[in-house]
Amino acid sequence: MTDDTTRGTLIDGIHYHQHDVVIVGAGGAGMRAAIEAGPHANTAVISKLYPTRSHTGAAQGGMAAALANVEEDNWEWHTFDTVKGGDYLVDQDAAEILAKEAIDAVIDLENMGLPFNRTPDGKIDQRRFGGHTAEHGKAPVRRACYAADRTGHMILQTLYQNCVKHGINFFNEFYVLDLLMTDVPGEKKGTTTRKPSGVVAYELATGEIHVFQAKAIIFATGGYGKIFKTTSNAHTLTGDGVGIIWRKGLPLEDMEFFQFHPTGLAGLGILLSEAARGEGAILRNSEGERFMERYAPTIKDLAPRDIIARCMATEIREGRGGGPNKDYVFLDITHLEPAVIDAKLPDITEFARTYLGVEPYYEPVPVLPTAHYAMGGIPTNVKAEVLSDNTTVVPGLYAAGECACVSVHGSNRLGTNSLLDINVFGKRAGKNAVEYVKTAEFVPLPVDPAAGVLAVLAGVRKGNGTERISDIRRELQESMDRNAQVYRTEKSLSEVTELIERLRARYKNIAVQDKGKRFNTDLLEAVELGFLLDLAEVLVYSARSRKESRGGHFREDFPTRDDANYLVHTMAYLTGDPESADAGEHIRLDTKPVVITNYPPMERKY
Amino acid sequence: MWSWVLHRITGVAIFFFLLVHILDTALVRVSPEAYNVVIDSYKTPIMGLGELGLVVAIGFHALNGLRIILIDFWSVGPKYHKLMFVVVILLWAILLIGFTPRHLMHVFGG
Amino acid sequence: MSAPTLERESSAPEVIPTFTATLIIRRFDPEVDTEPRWEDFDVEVYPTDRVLDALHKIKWEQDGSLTFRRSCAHGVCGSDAMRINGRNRLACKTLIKDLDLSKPIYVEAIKGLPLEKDLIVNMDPFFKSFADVQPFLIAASKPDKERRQSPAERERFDDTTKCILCAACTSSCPVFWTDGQYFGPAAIVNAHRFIFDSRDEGAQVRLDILNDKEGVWRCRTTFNCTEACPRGIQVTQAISEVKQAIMRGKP
Amino acid sequence: MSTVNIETPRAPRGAGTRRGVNLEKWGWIYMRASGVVLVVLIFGHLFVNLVAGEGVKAIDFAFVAGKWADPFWVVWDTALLWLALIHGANGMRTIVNDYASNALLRTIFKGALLVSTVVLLILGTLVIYTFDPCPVGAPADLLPSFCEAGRP
Ligand SMILES: Cc1cc2nc3c(=O)[nH]c(=O)nc-3n(C[C@H](O)[C@H](O)[C@H](O)COP(=O)(O)OP(=O)(O)OC[C@H]3O[C@@H](n4cnc5c(N)ncnc54)[C@H](O)[C@@H]3O)c2cc1C
Ligand code: HEM
Ligand code: SF4
Ligand code: F3S
Ligand code: FES
Repeated sequence: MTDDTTRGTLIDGIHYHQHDVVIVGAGGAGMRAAIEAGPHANTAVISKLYPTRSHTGAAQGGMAAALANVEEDNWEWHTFDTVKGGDYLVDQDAAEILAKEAIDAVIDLENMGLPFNRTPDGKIDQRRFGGHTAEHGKAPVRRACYAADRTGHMILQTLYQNCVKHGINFFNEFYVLDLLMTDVPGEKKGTTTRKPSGVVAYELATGEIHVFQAKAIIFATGGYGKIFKTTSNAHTLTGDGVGIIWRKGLPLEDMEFFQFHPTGLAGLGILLSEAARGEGAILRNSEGERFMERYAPTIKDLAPRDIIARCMATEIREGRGGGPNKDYVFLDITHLEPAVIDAKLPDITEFARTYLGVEPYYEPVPVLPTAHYAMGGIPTNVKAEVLSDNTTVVPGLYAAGECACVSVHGSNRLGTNSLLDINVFGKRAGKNAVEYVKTAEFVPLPVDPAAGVLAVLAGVRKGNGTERISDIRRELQESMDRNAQVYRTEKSLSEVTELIERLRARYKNIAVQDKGKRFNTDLLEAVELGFLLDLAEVLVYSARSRKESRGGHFREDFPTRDDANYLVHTMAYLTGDPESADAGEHIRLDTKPVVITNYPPMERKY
Repeated sequence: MWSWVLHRITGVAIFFFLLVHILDTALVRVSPEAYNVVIDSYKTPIMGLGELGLVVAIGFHALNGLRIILIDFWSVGPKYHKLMFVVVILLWAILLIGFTPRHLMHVFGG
Repeated sequence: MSAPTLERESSAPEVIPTFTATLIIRRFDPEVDTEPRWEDFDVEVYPTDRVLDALHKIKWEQDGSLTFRRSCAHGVCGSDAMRINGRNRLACKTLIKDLDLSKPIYVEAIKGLPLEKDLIVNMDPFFKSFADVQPFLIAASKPDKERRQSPAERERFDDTTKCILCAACTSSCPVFWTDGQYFGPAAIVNAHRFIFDSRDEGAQVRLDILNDKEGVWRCRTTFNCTEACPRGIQVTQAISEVKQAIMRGKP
Repeated sequence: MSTVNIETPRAPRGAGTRRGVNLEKWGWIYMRASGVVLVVLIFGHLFVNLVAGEGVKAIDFAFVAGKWADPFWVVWDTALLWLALIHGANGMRTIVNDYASNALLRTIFKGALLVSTVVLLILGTLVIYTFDPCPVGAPADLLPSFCEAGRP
């Protein structure tokens, strides 16, 4: 039954495929894993987008690694910055691996062909980035390796190029909608364990269903920023992968932590990279004041994102916002030489020009915090193996990239650490999956493997209701922006919970206008909305239970960090029918200890 | 785009003229009479206009051909391709302004 | 420090006026139609809206069956190249106010690739051409650290590293329209990116591949590709440089 | 899977497009090299024939004969013939490649092109070199003036 074509074996209208390793997602993490796995095992990459459309390509600023090419630096400082940046919710063993393996990760990419910017003596150039410091916070350090302001683009292209080189087998525009788990006899007699046996995908072009049986499955499906309205994330980042895991009853970790990036283009959310501030850009309020001097006297505009985003929100709340409605602040690069801007920040200046009609050479650019990065996600250990509780590994199931939570980012990710994360843990996932399939057998598929997906699709497709998908989605997103963004309170959060309850009811009555089989994006938007509702609900539910402020999660009603009670990860489990109205009926929360090795929690000051 | 379309059309037109032109010139080997009969037809006003058309076509094709060559071999050629197109059109116009009256005089005049 | 330019209170008036734009979209449903057909839609848009926003409004509010690709919505993923008023552009980078509003906006799929549905074409032949030029670093040596490259050497191929494989160029090329076998500008751009990379040792292989009946010599310097490229890549120039390299026999 | 009939006038490039000697590069270079030379040749030709003196009115058998009596013009016109015809034919070949999608049709067109070009090249060359400015029995008034001298 093994085959390398995109058609597989057709049985009863369903295509069956068999591969040792199946990777879901062709972003940075997925393709990095594929490059590791492809040459050693029969590998398939399934992606809902053509690989080069993945949102890794939108990343701008850089990728951290203590290469010390331009300034003294070492991985230990990097570890510390990561831990501190994550407000001590970081698992320090993982952070150590991240920082240590960063160096090889960058060299690997360079060797694969990535055109990094160079120092005059031909080494990889490095720039400053928020939260990255020398000697445990003494001064900003140049640690971010970059390729102009399209580092992510270059990483995505380079990884894709190498996949082409290795002849990796891609299934493009295939939407994975289900993870198959089969009950098999356990180690002890009379017990059964559930093991992953494959995934089910919907082929966009034909509307047909494909079942992929696999020994090892790697989830690398990226983030879910589309639960918010103002976001730097792509329209396609609807968290399907995380949602699938959730619906299988596997836990999600630290979902309350979402990063809001300070400098999204006002009103649009399109990101202006922190690289701008790394190169010297300054945030100003309507009075022209460099307000970050007040909040973070040492590193000012290069403070971590959570802090800056909150300071910006405070400035606006206190009436020092710019514009007719006083609802944004300014990013000022007018003091930089146009030549420097052109050489180092060409793309982001173009965004300002194209979308706001602002000429960054002469005018400051209106900016506002924008939903950017999900710190939480599918819990894994440092081998990228997915966990079914605090410690138990799900054999053969891996996750890496933004959809996963190792947790190297804790409650707030440092800029440039995610491109690093996808490379380090993407590679680990690929390697470990190959190791695993060497000895593992295929787990038999469950009976009628496609039934679940077919039922969901049939349910949505027959949607002859009256509710528009876009209305429900918009109401969800607007409410999340209003109530679960930079500032949160019990009241605001419970407002979202209640709204989701109502939206779920309306979701049962949606209208899907496109009834066709081919390229039915109408149908898919409906399915994606289902995942958005689920994830928003977990996020808010987790956020309500964390009655403290830490990193990206700021509770106005509990404005301080509370290590005594909350220096733990949140683990959320789906325990009942996700459609049941009351979140409390189907979500159970638990905690997981934070791994602390060298850095005991301290106050986080910059 | 349009420069290319014109280049192509003029190229084809000239090519077909050339085919005919070789054939008619070959008549000099048949007999002077035959040649002169055919050549006389070139001197009628209608053919006169046709010749004008030919020069128009060759003029453009040649000038634009030079432009293409510059684009191909001159390092900043691709940058100035639009400007060069304008120049081609100008030179073309000058060429025609020079040629047309004289030719028409020959054709229609005494 | 004073920031005199901060008093730009004029931008974005409090109530942003909307206006009605008419989009005429070339629809094609493979399950029903034998030929594509044009369909009109009126949408309320803001001056800052992009064509992609208008398409979304149609899909989300009027006709859910309207089908197009998109992802990043800010011109970096290459999903939404389409023909807008006869020009290839990214819908997410084309502001409606920048179009001629006295006329309706015509939107159709890019040309030269098999039309699948509405604004979606089959991209597989395009990616096949890309893969055929061996678009990856070919270098035998395996250094333990980074390969060295001077900033000048890095700058040499900077322009062509910007490509997002959107196909706006290839699908605007009149040669490609009539001869789908032509590698097309995008593939050549991506070959250029490696041919002129000082670290690469496979330039000769790629030059040989492109020194083909369907290679660079097919290009008629029509510049459509350069005009279409949303990343501002000097595509024709890149092709020209590859021709020169083939003639020289080395990059 | 794809709807081949709609806007896909041609097949995508498959394997095996590379075969035989590849003259594309030389064809391309030739187009440019000959182009440059042709500018001179053609404008010279046009100037002498259409502009100088009486213009087109002056052309007749005698005019031609007069020109070809001078080896300079013989070489000129030979070069013009060869360069222009091959240039044009090669250009036409490109165009055929572009528009004739059907392989058979393409072969037919190219064959016709090749045949006509070769025939005309030979014909033209023969005409120029075997040209007899004073054919026997032709009315004297049609001949160039220098014919008289040679007559008994
Ligand atoms: C604008 C922006 C700028 C950024 N800048 C930086 C930076 O400078 N430095 C930094 O370190 N980080 C940055 N980040 C963060 C970083 O880019 C992302 O976190 C990272 O790229 C995520 O990579 P990924 O591989 O996990 O996911 P993605 O690249 O998002 O890929 C997800 C993949 O999963 C596939 N997929 C999703 N769902 C399904 C499904 N159901 N079935 C099949 N396939 C599916 C998609 O097709 C896609 O291929 C930035 C992020 C954004 C949005
Ligand atoms: C006067 C001097 C001439 C110059 C400078 C010139 C130049 C050129 C050049 C550079 C090209 C290549 C275009 C490309 O590759 O895109 C070309 C193409 C062509 N030329 Fe000429 N040419 C001249 C005369 C002629 C003549 C006399 C003929 C006819 C016999 C002719 C017919 C063609 C044809 C048919 C093409 C192909 C057009 C295409 O592919 O679109 N040219 N010419
Ligand atoms: S060269 Fe430009 S137009 Fe062509 S695919 Fe690349 S980005 Fe798109
Ligand atoms: S449009 Fe085509 S002809 Fe050449 S210049 Fe661009 S590839
Ligand atoms: S949606 Fe990504 S380029 Fe337009």
